[in-house]
Amino acid sequence: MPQLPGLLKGLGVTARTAMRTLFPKRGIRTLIPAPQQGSVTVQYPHEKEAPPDRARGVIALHEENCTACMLCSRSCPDWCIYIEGHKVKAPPRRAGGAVRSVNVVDRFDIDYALCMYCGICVEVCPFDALFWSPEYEYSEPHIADLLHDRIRLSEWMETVPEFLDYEPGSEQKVRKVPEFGIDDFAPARKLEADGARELASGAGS
Amino acid sequence: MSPPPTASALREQQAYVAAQAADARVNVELDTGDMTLNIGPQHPATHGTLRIACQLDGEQVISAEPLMGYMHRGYEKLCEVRTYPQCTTLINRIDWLGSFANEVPFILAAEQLMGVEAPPRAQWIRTILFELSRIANVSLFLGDMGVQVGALTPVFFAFRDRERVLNQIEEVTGGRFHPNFDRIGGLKDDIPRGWIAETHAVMAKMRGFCDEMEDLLMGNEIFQTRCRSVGVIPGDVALSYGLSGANLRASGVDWDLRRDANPGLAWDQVDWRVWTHPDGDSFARYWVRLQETREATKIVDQLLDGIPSGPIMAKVPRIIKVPAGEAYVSTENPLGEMGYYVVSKGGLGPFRVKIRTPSFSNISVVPWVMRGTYVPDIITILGSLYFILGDIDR
Amino acid sequence: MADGTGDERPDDQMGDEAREALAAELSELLGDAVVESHVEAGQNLWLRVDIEQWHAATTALRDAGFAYFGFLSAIDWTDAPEGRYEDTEFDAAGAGEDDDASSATAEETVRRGGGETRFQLLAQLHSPARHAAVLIKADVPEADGAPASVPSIIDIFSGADWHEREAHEMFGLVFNGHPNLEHIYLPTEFEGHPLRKDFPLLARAVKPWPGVVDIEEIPPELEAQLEAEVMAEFEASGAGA
Amino acid sequence: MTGALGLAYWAETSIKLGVALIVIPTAALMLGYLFLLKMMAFMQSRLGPQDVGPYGTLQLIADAVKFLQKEDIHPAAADRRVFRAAPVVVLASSFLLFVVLPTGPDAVVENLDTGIFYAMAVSSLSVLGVLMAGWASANKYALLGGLRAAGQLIAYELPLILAVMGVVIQADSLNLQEIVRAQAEGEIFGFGLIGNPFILTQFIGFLIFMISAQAELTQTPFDMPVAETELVGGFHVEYTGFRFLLFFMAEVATAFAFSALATVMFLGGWWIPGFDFDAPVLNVLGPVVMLVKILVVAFIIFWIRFTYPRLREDQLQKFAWKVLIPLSLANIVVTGIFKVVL
Repeated sequence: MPQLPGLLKGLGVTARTAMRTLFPKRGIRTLIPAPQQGSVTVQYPHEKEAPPDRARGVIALHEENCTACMLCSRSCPDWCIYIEGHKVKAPPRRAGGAVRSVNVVDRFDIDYALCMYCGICVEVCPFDALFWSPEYEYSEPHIADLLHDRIRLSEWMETVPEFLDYEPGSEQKVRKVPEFGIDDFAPARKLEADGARELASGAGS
Repeated sequence: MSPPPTASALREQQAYVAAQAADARVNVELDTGDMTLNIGPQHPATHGTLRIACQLDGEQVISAEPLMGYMHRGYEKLCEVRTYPQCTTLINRIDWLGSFANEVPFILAAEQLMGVEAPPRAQWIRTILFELSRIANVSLFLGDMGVQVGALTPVFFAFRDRERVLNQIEEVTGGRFHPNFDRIGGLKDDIPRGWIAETHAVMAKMRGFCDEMEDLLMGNEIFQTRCRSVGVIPGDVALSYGLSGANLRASGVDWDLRRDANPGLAWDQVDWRVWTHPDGDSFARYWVRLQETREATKIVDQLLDGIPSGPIMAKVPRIIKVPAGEAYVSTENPLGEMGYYVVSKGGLGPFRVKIRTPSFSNISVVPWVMRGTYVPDIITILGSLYFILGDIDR
Repeated sequence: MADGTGDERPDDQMGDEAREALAAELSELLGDAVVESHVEAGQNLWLRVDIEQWHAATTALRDAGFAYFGFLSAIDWTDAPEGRYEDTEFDAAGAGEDDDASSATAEETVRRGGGETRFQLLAQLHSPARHAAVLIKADVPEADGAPASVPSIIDIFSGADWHEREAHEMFGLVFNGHPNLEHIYLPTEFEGHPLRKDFPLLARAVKPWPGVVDIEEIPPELEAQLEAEVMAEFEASGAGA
Repeated sequence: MTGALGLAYWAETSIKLGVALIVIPTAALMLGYLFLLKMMAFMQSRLGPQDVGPYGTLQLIADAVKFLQKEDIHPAAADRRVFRAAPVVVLASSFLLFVVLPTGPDAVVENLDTGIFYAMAVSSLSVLGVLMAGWASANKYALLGGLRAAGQLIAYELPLILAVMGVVIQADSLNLQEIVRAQAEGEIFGFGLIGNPFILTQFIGFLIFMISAQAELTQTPFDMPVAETELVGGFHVEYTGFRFLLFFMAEVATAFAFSALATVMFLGGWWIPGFDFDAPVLNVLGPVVMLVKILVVAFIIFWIRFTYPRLREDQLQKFAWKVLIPLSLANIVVTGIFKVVL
């Protein structure tokens, strides 16, 4: 039957925690109650928790780098990436060059209602077109709205943090996140402005 | 260090059984009918959707039969239609509280079939993350056990301090619960700068958490009254049912795969010990887990100081094809022995994956151990056996 | 502490020689029950026993110290007709890189002690005292298109109960002597045995694989014309100068 | 009886009724907010409610409004009339407790001569309501909870009453006012400045009273009838909305009433050292002093609730019959001997 020590120790633990929560400050200010600092909870809608930089929150698409190679779509375990693309002919980069054949992404959708956030797509991408962003506030009242199209995915690029430095002893190279500006939305339009063509005039439709 | 537990358990258990038999006789004389009580599928003590159909005589359990499958996701079938890298995504979700530890035996099995060995740095980081997920997983148990026996506060402490460990895991892997960080031949990435120091600090905090749990819960006489001599599983029964992990060690069987069948991780590089307890009751299981959490923090501390430098990925082809063969690798996961029997026919994905999950075997002892206990004991025993539903149902 | 055993670590981790010796010892112990044994270097010890002797072999192993029940399961060795439900061409491209893989498979699996019949039963037993594990297998013959019933080992290892129920519902194996051979995960009225390879995975069958789409090419007959037009425009714009 | 204020019977009665109707919900809200919400949160490194009102003070009112909006659901198989009556019985029991609590020389609803006897009697009434709820819900969990409550009644009611006996013997009265007076006018070895709070002489009685009160209130470690993790709420598992609110209010209000009883019997009640016992000013200061003491006692009750795990029903019985009852009997004997000798 109960003896005192264990029971009293338990009361001590809860009391100590309450004191630490209520009066977290040290020194002379110990007497000022500041539960806001003492508690470990985050008052979510009022303040936002910052996940680590590597957190897999949402996938961002750098469309300029995407060649619609389908690797991500094919390696996705959930079949939640939908890509469509077509080829265009673009003028050479400099005088004397040959006409380039460029892949243009028509559709790049990720269905976050299906996504399991495994990151395989980001990993297999050979052209640095997909990145993880720690952003997490994109819940939707309608499940269909969780399908992010390429514009929405490109918008996430702004929230992609720089890659972290490694601990000493590592042989990994720190990668770079490509610069991303407002011009980088819909690179197909930029290509078109440069004179790229997808169908010969007169041959279309 | 905690007081050494004394093993008067058997004598107490006999007295307990005798008292119960006396109760039963009284009940027969009064002809009180049996009552079927369904605990679950939605019940706070079943951590998910386990259902236990109990036949009760008053508050005494005549029989208890776990009925499961409410969360069966068919991972063994799903793995057959996935490639090896895709499988780890699923495997993360088996025991969702210690996800990283789930990946390791599967990846090791695949590596064994391919004849690849991860570089030492990867092995060490693997071991660190493995032990971190053990701490994250078991620390939740340490608090949750309090809720099972009616104490509200410990579980909040557990959530509070587990979050620190999860943060460390997330800082490396990018996922709090589903790291998906282990790759055939190594790891996805290296650890970020400053992480080692932070983790040392977190480990110190976790040791503080263990002390707190010892004062708040384990040392509490009411807790001991509730747990001692409740749900006694002798060692031979535990072996026969295939119990593993702390449940087995709490029954006095000195068996830890980290020491006894180390499949190549860095556990043999550091100094640690296996804790056992002779009693085999609910308290013993709690005690062993508490000691193991402490031990794990020490393992992590030692490993952090000795991470070798070098690459984190062995040379593997970009498209992973595993040669034909079979391999069974099991590791000492937070819940017990988790093993993968991987059969390959040389394709991109496994031909058959048998997932040996600890909780499935651990819970299979329930009908045996519940007989003759009281309704509150059901909860104590379930809590102390510690299962994750995803780990039972897969 | 009095209750924890010491931290002396067995220095072995079960070397291959020990495994070979164990294989020989167990083969002798089990006598003609053993069809074959195989030691995979640095890994595991497989013993393939005659299905008729399954119960006897398990008993003998238990008595020989292998008292810790690991798991029991089965394998269906046929190939799934649908593969991975992905584009067959794409799948084949991955598999086709070394053609001898498939022929090696058959040989390999037989060597590992199995695969002569469609279904195979396997169980893992540990010996905590010897720090050793053994994986026993048995081929389950088929009769009238259904696997023959196999002896239950629930009286030897109580833990085999649920594992046998699982194997029963997933593969349709029938365990003689099991008192309660009912579905464990699946609803009682569920028909079929999901882990058999011919059981379709509906989740994959109902949705087309998005990876089957390929990039839309420029029609070859237009390619030259298009190229010329682009070049002409490029030069006209003065960039070519 | 005409009160000290010299008012007519009807006026005094309506004032008392009004005060009681305000005091009881306020008391429940105050304890609920201070201890159930805030103190528990701090003990668990949390903040507790923050959004409704300053520092979340109005949270419980918001909760009450939420409960009132909910649909009144009965289980199909429930015994409806009993089901509906049960929470009212439980709440009535705690309302009736407030009747005899003295908070000043005249600030008492009804100064019964058998006050303590009455309090013990009506407090056991709540178990009847719990049993009704458990039976009428047609739910196995609720039934188990109700039966546990009934079993618990026998276990803790006896030590509770026996603990009070010591006080009654020492004060020579069953009247709660007289018990306060006995403490106020008592002396500790001739030192009469702070009177003689019975906690000093009846310390064992106080401990037993607190332990039994914990059981009466179904607070951890004796909350087996509720037992969220076993019986998912026990007797009130089928209650929603308004009726659940009644249970909740009754629980917290009874906690308040029992803290008040402990205050009156062991901590000197409303009397302030240095004042004349009948000084009219104590009608104003008395309730304040009472409130402070009540909060201290309630703090202990809730502190234990948030810290301890729960016992098993048979362990409670064992504890009650083998420890509490012999101890309280011994306490009575010792008190009796001292009473006779001194």
